[in-house]
Amino acid sequence: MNPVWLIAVPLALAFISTFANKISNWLLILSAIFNAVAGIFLSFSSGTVSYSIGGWRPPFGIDLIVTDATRILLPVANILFFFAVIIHFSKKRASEKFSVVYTISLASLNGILLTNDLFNLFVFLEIAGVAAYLLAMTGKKGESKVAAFKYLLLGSVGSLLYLLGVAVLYAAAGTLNISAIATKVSDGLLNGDVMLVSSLLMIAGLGVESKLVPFNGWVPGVFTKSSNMATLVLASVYPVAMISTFSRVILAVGDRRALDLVIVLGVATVLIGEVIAFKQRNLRSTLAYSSIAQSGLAIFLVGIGTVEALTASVMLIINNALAKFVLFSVDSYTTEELGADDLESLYGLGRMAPVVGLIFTVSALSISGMPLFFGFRAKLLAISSSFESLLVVPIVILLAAVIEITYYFRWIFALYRPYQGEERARLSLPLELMAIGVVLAAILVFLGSSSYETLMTFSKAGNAMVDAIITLGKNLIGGV
Amino acid sequence: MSILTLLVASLLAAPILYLLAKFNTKIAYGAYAALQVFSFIYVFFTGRSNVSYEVIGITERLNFNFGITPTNWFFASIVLLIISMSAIFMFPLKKSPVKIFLLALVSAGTLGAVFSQDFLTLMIFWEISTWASLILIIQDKEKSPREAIKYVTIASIGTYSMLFAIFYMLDKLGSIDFSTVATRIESATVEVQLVILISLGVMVLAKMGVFPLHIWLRGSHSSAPDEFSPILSGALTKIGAFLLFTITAALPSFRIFSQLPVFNGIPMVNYTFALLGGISIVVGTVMAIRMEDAKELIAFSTVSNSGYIVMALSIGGTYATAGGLMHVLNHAMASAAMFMAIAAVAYRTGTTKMHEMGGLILKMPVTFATYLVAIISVAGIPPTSGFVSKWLIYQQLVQNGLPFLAFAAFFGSIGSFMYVFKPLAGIFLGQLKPQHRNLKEVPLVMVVPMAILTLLTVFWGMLPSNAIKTINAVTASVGINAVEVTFSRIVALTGEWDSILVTTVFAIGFFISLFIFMRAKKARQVDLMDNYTAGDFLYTSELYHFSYRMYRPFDRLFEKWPSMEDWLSSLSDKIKELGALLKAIFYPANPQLYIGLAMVAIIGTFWWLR
Amino acid sequence: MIQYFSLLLTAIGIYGLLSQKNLVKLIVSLNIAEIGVNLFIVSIGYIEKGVVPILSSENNSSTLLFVDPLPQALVLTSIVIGVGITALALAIIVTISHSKGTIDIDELTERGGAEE
Amino acid sequence: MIITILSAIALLILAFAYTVTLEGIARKIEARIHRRCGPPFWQNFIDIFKSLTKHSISHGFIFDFGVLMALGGTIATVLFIPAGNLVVFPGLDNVFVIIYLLAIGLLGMAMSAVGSGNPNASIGIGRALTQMLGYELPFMIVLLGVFFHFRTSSLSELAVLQNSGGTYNVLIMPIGAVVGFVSLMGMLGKKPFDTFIAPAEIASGPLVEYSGKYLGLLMTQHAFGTFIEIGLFVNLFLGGGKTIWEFLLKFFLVYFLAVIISSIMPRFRVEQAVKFYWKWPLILSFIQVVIVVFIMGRRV
Repeated sequence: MNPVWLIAVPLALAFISTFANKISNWLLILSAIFNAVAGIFLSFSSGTVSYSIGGWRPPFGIDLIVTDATRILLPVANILFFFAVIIHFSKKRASEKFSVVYTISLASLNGILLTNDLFNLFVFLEIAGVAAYLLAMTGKKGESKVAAFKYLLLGSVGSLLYLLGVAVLYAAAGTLNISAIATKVSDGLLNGDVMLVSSLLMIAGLGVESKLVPFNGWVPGVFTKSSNMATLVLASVYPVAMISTFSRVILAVGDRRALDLVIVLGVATVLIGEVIAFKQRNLRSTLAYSSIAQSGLAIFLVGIGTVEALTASVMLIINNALAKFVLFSVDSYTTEELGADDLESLYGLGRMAPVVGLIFTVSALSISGMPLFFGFRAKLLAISSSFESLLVVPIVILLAAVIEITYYFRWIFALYRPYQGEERARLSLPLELMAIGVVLAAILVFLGSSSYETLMTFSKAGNAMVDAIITLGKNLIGGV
Repeated sequence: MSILTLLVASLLAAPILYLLAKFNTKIAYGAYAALQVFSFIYVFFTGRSNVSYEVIGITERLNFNFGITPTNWFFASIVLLIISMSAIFMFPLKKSPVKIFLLALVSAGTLGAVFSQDFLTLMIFWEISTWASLILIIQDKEKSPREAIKYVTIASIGTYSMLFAIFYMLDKLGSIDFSTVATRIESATVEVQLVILISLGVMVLAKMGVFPLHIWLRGSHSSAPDEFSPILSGALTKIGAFLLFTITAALPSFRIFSQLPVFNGIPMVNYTFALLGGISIVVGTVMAIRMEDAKELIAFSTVSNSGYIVMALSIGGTYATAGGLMHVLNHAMASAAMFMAIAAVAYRTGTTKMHEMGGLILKMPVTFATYLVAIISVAGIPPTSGFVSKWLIYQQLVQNGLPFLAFAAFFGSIGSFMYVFKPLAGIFLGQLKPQHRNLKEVPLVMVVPMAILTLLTVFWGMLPSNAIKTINAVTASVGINAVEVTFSRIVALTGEWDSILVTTVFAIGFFISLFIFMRAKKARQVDLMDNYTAGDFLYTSELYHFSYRMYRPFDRLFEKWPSMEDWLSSLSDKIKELGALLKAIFYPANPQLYIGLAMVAIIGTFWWLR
Repeated sequence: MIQYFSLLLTAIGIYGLLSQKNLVKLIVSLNIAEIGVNLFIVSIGYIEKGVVPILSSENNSSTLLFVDPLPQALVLTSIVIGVGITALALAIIVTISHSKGTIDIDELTERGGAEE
Repeated sequence: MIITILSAIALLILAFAYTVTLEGIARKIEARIHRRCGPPFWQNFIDIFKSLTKHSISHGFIFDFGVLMALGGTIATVLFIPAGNLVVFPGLDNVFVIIYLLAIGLLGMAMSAVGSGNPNASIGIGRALTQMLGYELPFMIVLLGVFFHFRTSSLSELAVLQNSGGTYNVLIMPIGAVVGFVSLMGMLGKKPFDTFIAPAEIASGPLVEYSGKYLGLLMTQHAFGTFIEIGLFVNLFLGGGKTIWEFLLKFFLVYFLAVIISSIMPRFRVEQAVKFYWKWPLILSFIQVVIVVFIMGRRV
């Protein structure tokens, strides 16, 4: 199957739904289902395949690339999106106002994951950005508008920088195809300083969406002020696309020197994110800063650049996506049911609603990297590969992990502590949230306790991250 | 059947028991107890003789290695004994499906940890039991989350330190097997050796509750559910001893550090650990004396006794190693028994504050006897097993001539009289509170495990040679000389200890006094109201029971001492302040500030990288 | 030469982003920066004395000295996107001004306070 | 076997008779220092036997059991004290055993006293245990030096080694001996370290509820306890004795010195006592043991 349908179908449906507002909800669901199924379908095969668009062979035309990494990330992103849509529509007050936006964001996220062209990537980033700004506006209060505006401002500056970087690189390499540029880079055909400038600009540009310090000022505002559904998508599906693309681009066309910068910024992101998250007394802002830290964790591994590191990176991205999906949906559930999500109002929630407690605990433990859960396997690999770098890196990462575990356990304890206040009714969980939460938690446990062979898929993905694009590029040049 | 089967069975038992408990808690708890007792019996009787290894892969370079060596068997038997006894003990207490789920996980994790043959396996299973125990701790008591969060932090400091050590080993030595590391570490450079042993040591300190990482013990042990405290103190801290034994004895820490400065035959690193052990003996003792809650008191006594174990195993040598291992056994039994006794009391009275009770001795005689024997063992008074271990440790201290460590050891030993006596006096002796007039002894299921632990303590006190022989087998497997024993005697550097003889002599002395006592006129029984009061009249006898702040003069000596317990919370405040600062820098409200920051970052890094 | 000017324009735009307080002016600054970048991209493809890269009757020499057409295509796209973003931004500004009653960034962030 | 039993009986009788006599003499000496006449020296025998025949009251099981445990433990401990050439268990009389066996007696005493339910007794026990943490520490540290030097902790062997070496420990380790003596004063509960008895303040502390046979048994226990403590000191620092008589003479001298000092002393508060012990005696004991371990080394 040509993966272009993953982009084309939602895009077309979105186009239709701008005219047929009444059925836009159904179109959104349709596209989500289609993409989820197609994503799964895509993951059945393996190996690196390039699909040219419009009959123009790469490196002259745009092409989509499907690697072993895409084969994992794409289904994860699409399925999570599908779940988010289900949760969205199970609510009574689901409006069709933003359905188009969600459909477009789906198309653009798939585009970001698939494209092998720097400028095409820019376009998809912008589309995803526009969708994200609109999603960020969906909060009830005026603050969400301000937050969205800030996001827009920073996002536009970021994409501007990225565009500048692309232009510089194009001037030097004469092509926009990532594989082709990567081949030239590895052959040492490009001037080092030009490479450095373009890499810096791209790191900054992509760093905005990948939540890299200091380009991530928008995150806390958007994640805390936006609507529940929008946050769910922005915090779990977006990072899958954004962070993996960051690593894909920087690894392929980045300067070696810039990788040091990626390590520094990544580690700084982890530390800053965890330290600030430690301070928060509100579940959603804790999760927001934890998301920042998690992306830092996934990104600094890119700077290390070994297969092991990239495997860990992919695992961390997926772990974060799955677990954050559950955590944010539990958070939105509590804000809806209890009216607040600060520490005190969550006291005893795990006893009132055992399933909520269970899925929250599993996800939190997985994020904080406790054994038996997927996060532990990821962190294990991450730490072991961080030894490739300076010794201070694993130490800082471990220190940050201590902080992380402490604050996650604070929440788990809040959930399970004996509640002495006035009697609260036993809360019932919506069926779809329960089902999705249990499924995701089960996946986290399964992946955490499964054997080495199961995790080979991730190792293949890490391998693909490192050399699929460049191999493709070599073939392309050979083909030309 | 193998260890692996047992392990998988006990891991699977967790969800099964949970579902079973949803249906009927009693059956689930019964099944849990049966499983634990079975695994204890299985391990104890089959594991002794046959050495075996099992391996399953987890990632490319890493495997789960399990095995039964004398060391594994020794620690596994102790830990499983405590867990199985507690499993029986907890039957009448408050049950819930979540608890049984977590308890089963704790037991499974512990089982995996004590049979591990490499550091990663040890750590993973240890962590499983740790996080399960964390959630278990907060099940019952209102104050527990605040306390358990300390445990989280300290435990994760230890864990990540160990994780660091594991990958550092993998990086530098290429292996994390106990045996392979032991051979390869000798040829590594001193820095590598230091990093590995110190970061593993941090894990030991954290999990055993040794200074300066002891601060979690008071809160967690005291606020844990009453039936879980014995496991927490008696079993989980002992895995720390297992790791310590591995890194000090199985890895040849004495040989590899012999080029570093050596004090009295002990390399600097080991000496430092021993010193930390010594400090925690002193700190634990002083703090235990000052506590008013029985469980907090025992928690600090755990700090003190962990200090003994750390000190003994770090100074090494024939006697201290044997003494340290013996102390692991003793303290596991004694602290479990003490916690059980307190749990039994709390089960009947609903409190663990010592001054809210009194005079329970006649109401709960078996509990009293359990507590009495346990404290005698903790204080190291013959004829209980506690004496033997302390005696052996002293032998080593004398042999190496270590006055400062000896000071700590003596301090803990004599100080233990003070703190163990406080609950004895406060809870069991003195006047009975009126609300406790109708108390009964706890049910038989609770009595039996307490009695078993008590009898074992006395048995190994009377016949320490039995335990020492086993320990000799353990130490022989890591190449340490055996302690010379005969049926009733232990021969050490500065003398002999004949347990049978001493017990006989004590019995004779007792019977002489009994004879005189019986010959003299029979005494008139009066109740505790009938006291010398210097002329006062007693209206309410329970107010006449002196137990609150029993050691007030001693308290006054230490009142002005800085509290070590606050360092973590002040550190957490510091982190929060840092968080506020970082937030102000990186996440200001005004977007222009972070756009500016981004620009500065780009320009700055360009200048740095080019 | 034109490249320096275009980068200068970008710098001016970014200066505007950092210094202006009015949301609309911020968007204007953003547009200036964007124009700078677009100019830069176009200038990449420009070649001294180059010709239009279209084969026609009067331009049928096989010289390779033609202007790179790709940047122009890119800029076209980029301008469209820029317009879209600007429109969205202005729409957001309208809603902000409705709900908050001000479009001064300082007042907005003061009232909104620091993020949680 | 027979010889062991006989010598055990002999030792018990000797310890009882000699210590009770000395206690009587001590009362006399003290009285003379205080310019009183004082009771006859056999007064303590009279006290013990008379109280054993009197009626008494009991406060319950633990009250009785504790007394028996106290006396039993102390009797057992006495048998491990070598008195000159009267050694019941040669080789087994090591000091750690003696100190911990003595603790059985102390624990019994403490349980029984607190079991009486009188707060004065509890206060006394609390003070006694606190003070014990004071005096035992410097004493044990000094002992560490002694054992390190002689490579044995057997009392009889230590005595033999000192005699064969020609000098007593009091000369080899004078600082340690002084510390040991100060600790001994605390062990004996002589002034200024008698705060846990403090008759006028807490009505004799632990002993407040005892009467009749209980008091008699505890007086016996106290006599044995005194014998053990002074016997320890004599054997450790004064070379025990080649014969019983030499031992008894040294015993008398030590006891006499302790009595004289105590009779002119006021009383410490318990925390003062602890502070005192943790200041000079502890520092001195560390100095002594450092000298022994790092300068003198082991005995060749």
